[in-house]
Amino acid sequence: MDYLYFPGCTLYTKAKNFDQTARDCSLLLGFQLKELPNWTCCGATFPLATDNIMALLPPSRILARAREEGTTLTTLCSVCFNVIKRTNRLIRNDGDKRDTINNFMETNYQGDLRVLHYLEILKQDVGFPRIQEKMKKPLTGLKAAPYYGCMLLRPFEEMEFDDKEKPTLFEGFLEAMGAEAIDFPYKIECCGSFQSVGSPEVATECGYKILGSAVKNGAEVVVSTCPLCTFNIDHKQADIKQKYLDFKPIPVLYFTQLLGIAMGLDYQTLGFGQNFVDPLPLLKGKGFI
Amino acid sequence: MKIELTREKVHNEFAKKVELISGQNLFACYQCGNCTAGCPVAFAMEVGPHEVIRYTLLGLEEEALAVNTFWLCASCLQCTSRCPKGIDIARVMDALRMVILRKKDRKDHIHVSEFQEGFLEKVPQIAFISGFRKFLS
Amino acid sequence: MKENGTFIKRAMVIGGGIAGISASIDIGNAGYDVILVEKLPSIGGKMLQLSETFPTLDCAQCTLTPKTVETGQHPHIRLLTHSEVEGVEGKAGDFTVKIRRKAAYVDWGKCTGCGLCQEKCPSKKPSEFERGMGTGKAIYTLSPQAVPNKPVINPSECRYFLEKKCRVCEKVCPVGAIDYEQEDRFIEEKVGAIIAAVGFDLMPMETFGEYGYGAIPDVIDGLAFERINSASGPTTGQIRRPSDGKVPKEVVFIQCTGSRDPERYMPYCSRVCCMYTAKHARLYKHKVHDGQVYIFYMDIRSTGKGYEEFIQQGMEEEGILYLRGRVSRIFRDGEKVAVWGVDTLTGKKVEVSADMVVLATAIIPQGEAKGLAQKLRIHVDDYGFFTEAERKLRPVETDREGIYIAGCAQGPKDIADAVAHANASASKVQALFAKH
Amino acid sequence: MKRLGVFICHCGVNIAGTVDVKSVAEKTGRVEDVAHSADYIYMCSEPGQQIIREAIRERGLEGVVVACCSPSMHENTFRKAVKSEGMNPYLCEIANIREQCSWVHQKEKTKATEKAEEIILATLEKVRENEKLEAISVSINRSAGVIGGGIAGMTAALDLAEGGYEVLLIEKEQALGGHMTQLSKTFPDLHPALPDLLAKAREIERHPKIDLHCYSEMEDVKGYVGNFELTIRKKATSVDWGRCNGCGLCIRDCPVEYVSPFERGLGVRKAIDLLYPGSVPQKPVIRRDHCRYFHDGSCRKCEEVCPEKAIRFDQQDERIGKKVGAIVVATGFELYPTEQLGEYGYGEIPDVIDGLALERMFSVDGPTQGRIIRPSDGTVPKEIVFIQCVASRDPDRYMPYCSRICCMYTAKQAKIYKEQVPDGQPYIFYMDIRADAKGYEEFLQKTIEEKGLLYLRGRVSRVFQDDGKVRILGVDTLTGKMVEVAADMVVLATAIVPSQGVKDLASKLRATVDRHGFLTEAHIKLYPVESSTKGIYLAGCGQSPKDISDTVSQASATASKIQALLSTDQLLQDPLIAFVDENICSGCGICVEVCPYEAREMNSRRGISVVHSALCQGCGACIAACPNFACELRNSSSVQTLRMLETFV
Repeated sequence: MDYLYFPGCTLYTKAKNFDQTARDCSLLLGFQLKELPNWTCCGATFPLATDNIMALLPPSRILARAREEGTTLTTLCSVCFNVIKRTNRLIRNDGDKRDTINNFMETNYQGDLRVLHYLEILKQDVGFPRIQEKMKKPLTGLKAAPYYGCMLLRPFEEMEFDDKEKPTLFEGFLEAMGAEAIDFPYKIECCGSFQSVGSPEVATECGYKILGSAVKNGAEVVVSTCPLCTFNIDHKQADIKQKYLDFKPIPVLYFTQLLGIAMGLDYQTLGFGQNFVDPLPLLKGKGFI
Repeated sequence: MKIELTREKVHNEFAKKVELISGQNLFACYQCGNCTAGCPVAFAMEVGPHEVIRYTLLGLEEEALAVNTFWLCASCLQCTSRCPKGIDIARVMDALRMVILRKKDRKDHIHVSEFQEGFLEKVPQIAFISGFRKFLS
Repeated sequence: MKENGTFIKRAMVIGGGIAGISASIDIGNAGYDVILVEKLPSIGGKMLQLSETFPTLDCAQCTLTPKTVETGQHPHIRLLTHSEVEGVEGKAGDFTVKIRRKAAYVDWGKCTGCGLCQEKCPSKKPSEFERGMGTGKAIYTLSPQAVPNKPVINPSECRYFLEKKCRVCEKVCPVGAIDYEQEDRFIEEKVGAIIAAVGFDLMPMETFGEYGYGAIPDVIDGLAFERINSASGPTTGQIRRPSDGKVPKEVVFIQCTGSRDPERYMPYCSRVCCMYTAKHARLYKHKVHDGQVYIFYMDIRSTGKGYEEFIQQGMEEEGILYLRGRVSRIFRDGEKVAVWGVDTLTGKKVEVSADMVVLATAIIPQGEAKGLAQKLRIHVDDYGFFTEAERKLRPVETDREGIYIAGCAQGPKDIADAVAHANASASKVQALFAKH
Repeated sequence: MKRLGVFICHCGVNIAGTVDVKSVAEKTGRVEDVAHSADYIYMCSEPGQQIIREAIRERGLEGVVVACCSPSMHENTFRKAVKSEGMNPYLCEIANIREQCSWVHQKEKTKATEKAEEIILATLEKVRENEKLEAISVSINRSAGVIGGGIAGMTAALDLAEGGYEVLLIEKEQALGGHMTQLSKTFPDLHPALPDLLAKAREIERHPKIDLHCYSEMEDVKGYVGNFELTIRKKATSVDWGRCNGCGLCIRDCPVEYVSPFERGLGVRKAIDLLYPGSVPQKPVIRRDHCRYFHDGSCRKCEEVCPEKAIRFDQQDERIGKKVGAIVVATGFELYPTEQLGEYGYGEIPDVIDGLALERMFSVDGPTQGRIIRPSDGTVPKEIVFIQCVASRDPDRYMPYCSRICCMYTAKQAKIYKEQVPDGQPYIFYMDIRADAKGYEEFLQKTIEEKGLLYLRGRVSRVFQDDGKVRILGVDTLTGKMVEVAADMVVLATAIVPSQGVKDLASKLRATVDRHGFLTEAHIKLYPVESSTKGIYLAGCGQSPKDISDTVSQASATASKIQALLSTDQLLQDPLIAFVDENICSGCGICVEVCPYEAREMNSRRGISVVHSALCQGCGACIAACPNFACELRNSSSVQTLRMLETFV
């Protein structure tokens, strides 16, 4: 079974390791991420101003093109997932906005595409037991804290991804790989998102609260699903260290990197170089590499 | 510290514009403060979201637009998901940004030219795209 | 039973809480026969679980016990406890009600209420009456002062029913009243009028994701706090938190949990929480003088007689801190419970690291209220509260002649209003009987 | 020597938390004539009473002392328990070791334990001398009297009449309905108030079992539960209601107009007029203080024009006596007079009115035919300010309690206002919005959202006239800003206070009122509709402020209690009353004057004083006054009292 795949701008460049590990793991799990031909930018955040039709065009263009290629579209980055899924739902429900968009883009998209996040594919279509079968190196003894962030979960009625206060999908994925999923209260709190551009010190504070809480609850590694969150809680650890002297940095991995380790991929291809804190000492210590 | 309330003040143009852009009815807000209580960046805000909504309702345009509240809002929708009256607070914050960014004299909240050296290379593009959408006119 | 022609002058009251009891006593005192049907093994309803009542801080036992005893001994009132209404046919003056008398596995005829079986029973289960805090036995009465003082075996907790072992209660019973083979029995009663007083329930804490889905041990609801504060409760009245039994020094009370929340839970106000929370806060301060109480509220609703003065006294004399704002989220933070609230009067976000949190959860109709309404063929509103004939001038009647409603089954109200409401429904029954 | 029993209650921790109950039980057990002593966590419960009953049966007890809470709580519970074992109930006495010992000495546990022991020993002294007594049965009058013809009195009267009892309904005004007749619409469904009310009033007027007396007041009451004798003063209406057919010619031609209190100063009435158009009964009354005939005899217009010759200028007040078994007090409420509110202009600012005045404006048959206008210049107000908690929740200066219904009627009035004046702006200054009953919160939030009512959380410190407008100095505590409004009109939600004359009515009925004048109920939670005086019942705002549906519930509740009381034709009275020792009584008569219940008369034939057993309440005034100790109280003789005191000394 092949899936139309929308990588998104950052996964092409600064988060290449995230994209590459996903493609490799998919092959191991028996399905292929078929990149959507000539895709364009997803428009980043879903426009909250009701009269901002123009901002809906980028995601609509992607949906229309994907619909020509197939019936389901998947993405890895939670920001792309959020804006494409919400636009898809808006086009399905809001008749006159659908007509305006279709007239402008001369397309006839009715919103009937199935938009899935990669984790949803692993759970619903592939199934966690399949991962356990194919797994080469179970991550027993690894205390991993899943960090959901905001874009996957909210708005709750539109994303229909998981429970809005106590999500468990990510925990199931980690436990399927034998790791011990660490629950921590900040797993659904915001990382500061694009504030790292406008007010970097606020993003630092958010990053610190999230990592601090994960460490306090016994996490050895934090697992994320979005390059922007990862930047705010991983790369910002330098700024956090300056402000909070007693802070001990902790490795932050994409969930596909962890999947890659479990599937026994050669760790050179998992792109640990791009992670701010090098996870190798921890992974070697646990005997996963 | 003092406001003079009149009919025009209450149904003022500013509040109507914010209601139009956000599509929300500000009169529905019964000032329970759940949004401010749950906001992850409220610690850095001069006034909480519930209070800037109150300013808007009372027609205090200058004061409402002078605070940093909606510039710090990261649209994480924690407030919207918990509002007992079903008001989409994130949309109201966006609307307040739009009121400034769409003003005739259109001044940006951030200036790309002032970024330090190497900043553009460090930060992932998503941050810039969503950031610029929220901060640039 | 005065019966002339076909009109049967006997009333049935469904629900043995304070409303059902008040209505039954009034109809009984007027000389008519009453059948009081109660789902639980004994009467008293939620009031049994209360420690003290506002605004006078009378202990609930002392004010309720004379009423339950009077109902138990009343010549005109027949108690059908541990029973449920299965079906209702007929019209005013000639209702035929089918009642399921649930198997108690104890022959109440023989049983003298000596209590030996309860002492010797080995099983320990979290007692529902104690809101899961105290432990109860498989064979139990709701409280030592239960009326009728007859025990009941809970098959899902009893070793004999689960593993065919034990039978201790049978061995130790001096009058051989234990009967494991007892079956549910069905009886029919003919009555002339019916009062539905099935009371209320509290919205389960599992509903609230933002407050931990009921999984945080030191987050309890109002009734649980009543049990902690009650002399006959699991902690014999000492305020101790459920997780480690320590005396909590920082206690947060959260109002409107599930109430006044049209978007996510119930849009209506549950009316009594402001008062019982203020009472809880004051009772807590009476027992833990150096403790600090925080109450997160939106509007304090103390409208009854002496209520406003009760709340102001609580603020002035016991230093109870009222914070106007909702709590967005609470989560376990090591030993403590982190509370993210706000004080809209200063506009500041407020974070409290509390030892214990008490949620004033919304009042919702009894679980089977909607089913009973179908059986009685009367209307309910969207939440399951019975709909009265006319909101202002006929608050106790329904659209069907001969069927009346009383107490919280019609809508949340405090004990004083429930008693007055129940007496009003009794008055309507007496008027109906007098007319025929 | 009688065999006695002592039973001590823990009352949960209320007693056991302070008094060492076990040691007291053990010590009192050692007294020689105490055959049995026991303690239990809740003596008043079924198992508790079981302990007492078994002890009486097994130990053959002839006297019982129960040490527990106040006798007013459980005296008859325990007397019924001992009676079921055949023991005379009056040989069972209560030793109050809760209110009189443990609750007041919580800090001195050892001394409290000693005191509890002494209280029990003293009560034992009393029981030793107690005689066996039988309750006195008294025949009762199976009818009820209802004072007050508002919605509360009407509901109680109708329920009692439907229950088959004779009802005497007394109303001070000339027509039924009370304040509800002044309302335009009721919250939350905005039904018009008058139609249903007038239907009920007509039902009362026609009901064979209801004896209706409007424009009458209760002047005096004698007797006791079951046998009350009411004296009613029927004020002179100067119109023969029997002959008057309600044609209205007299009203049309009457030259005198005066500002009507019913219209709250916004409308007028003629000197001879109805209470309001369509009132029930539809009968006019001449207001003598306004009528020219009574002023200087210069006008007889109404008499000349009346086709039925029904005018009676010479009519005098009439007094009639009625016997009833029980009385419902449904005297209703007044609003706190705006004249006494200095900070809101002492009632002198024309555009500052109270809630009832606005109701009159909104009423279609009101002075402005339902249109809201500024009293000063008749224009439509565009800026209207509603101020909540005026004189309520104000312990320091006015009333400390909450008047309960103002939040709801203010929201209703604001909604009606917005429907009439779509571009008008209502501001509501409040502290807490109290919309707690069924459907109230939903009505409130929906109205605020749809009508755009601006709720400002904060009190108004001052209102004053400022060039044609009314300036409001208020605050919005949610933004912490002072708020000023130049309003066209201000509506004050003033506090609900008891009607005039309730204090002396209560003293005549020997019912108690609290310091504000609201009638006190026997127990706030469990006997909310009964007064502490037997046979007197309370309904409506006379007991405390409440809305119409709670009033109707309470009124029906009193009807239920009365039907229970009057269902038997015999009533049992306590035998603990005074008696006279004939050989000592010298017939001096001092006791007759001193008795507050007129229960003592001189028997002229035998020259000694006699006790009227049904009237005597056992207060003991005559015993204290009797110069030669000729009379005693049953089971509380002087000997007993002295013996009890010795145990304490």
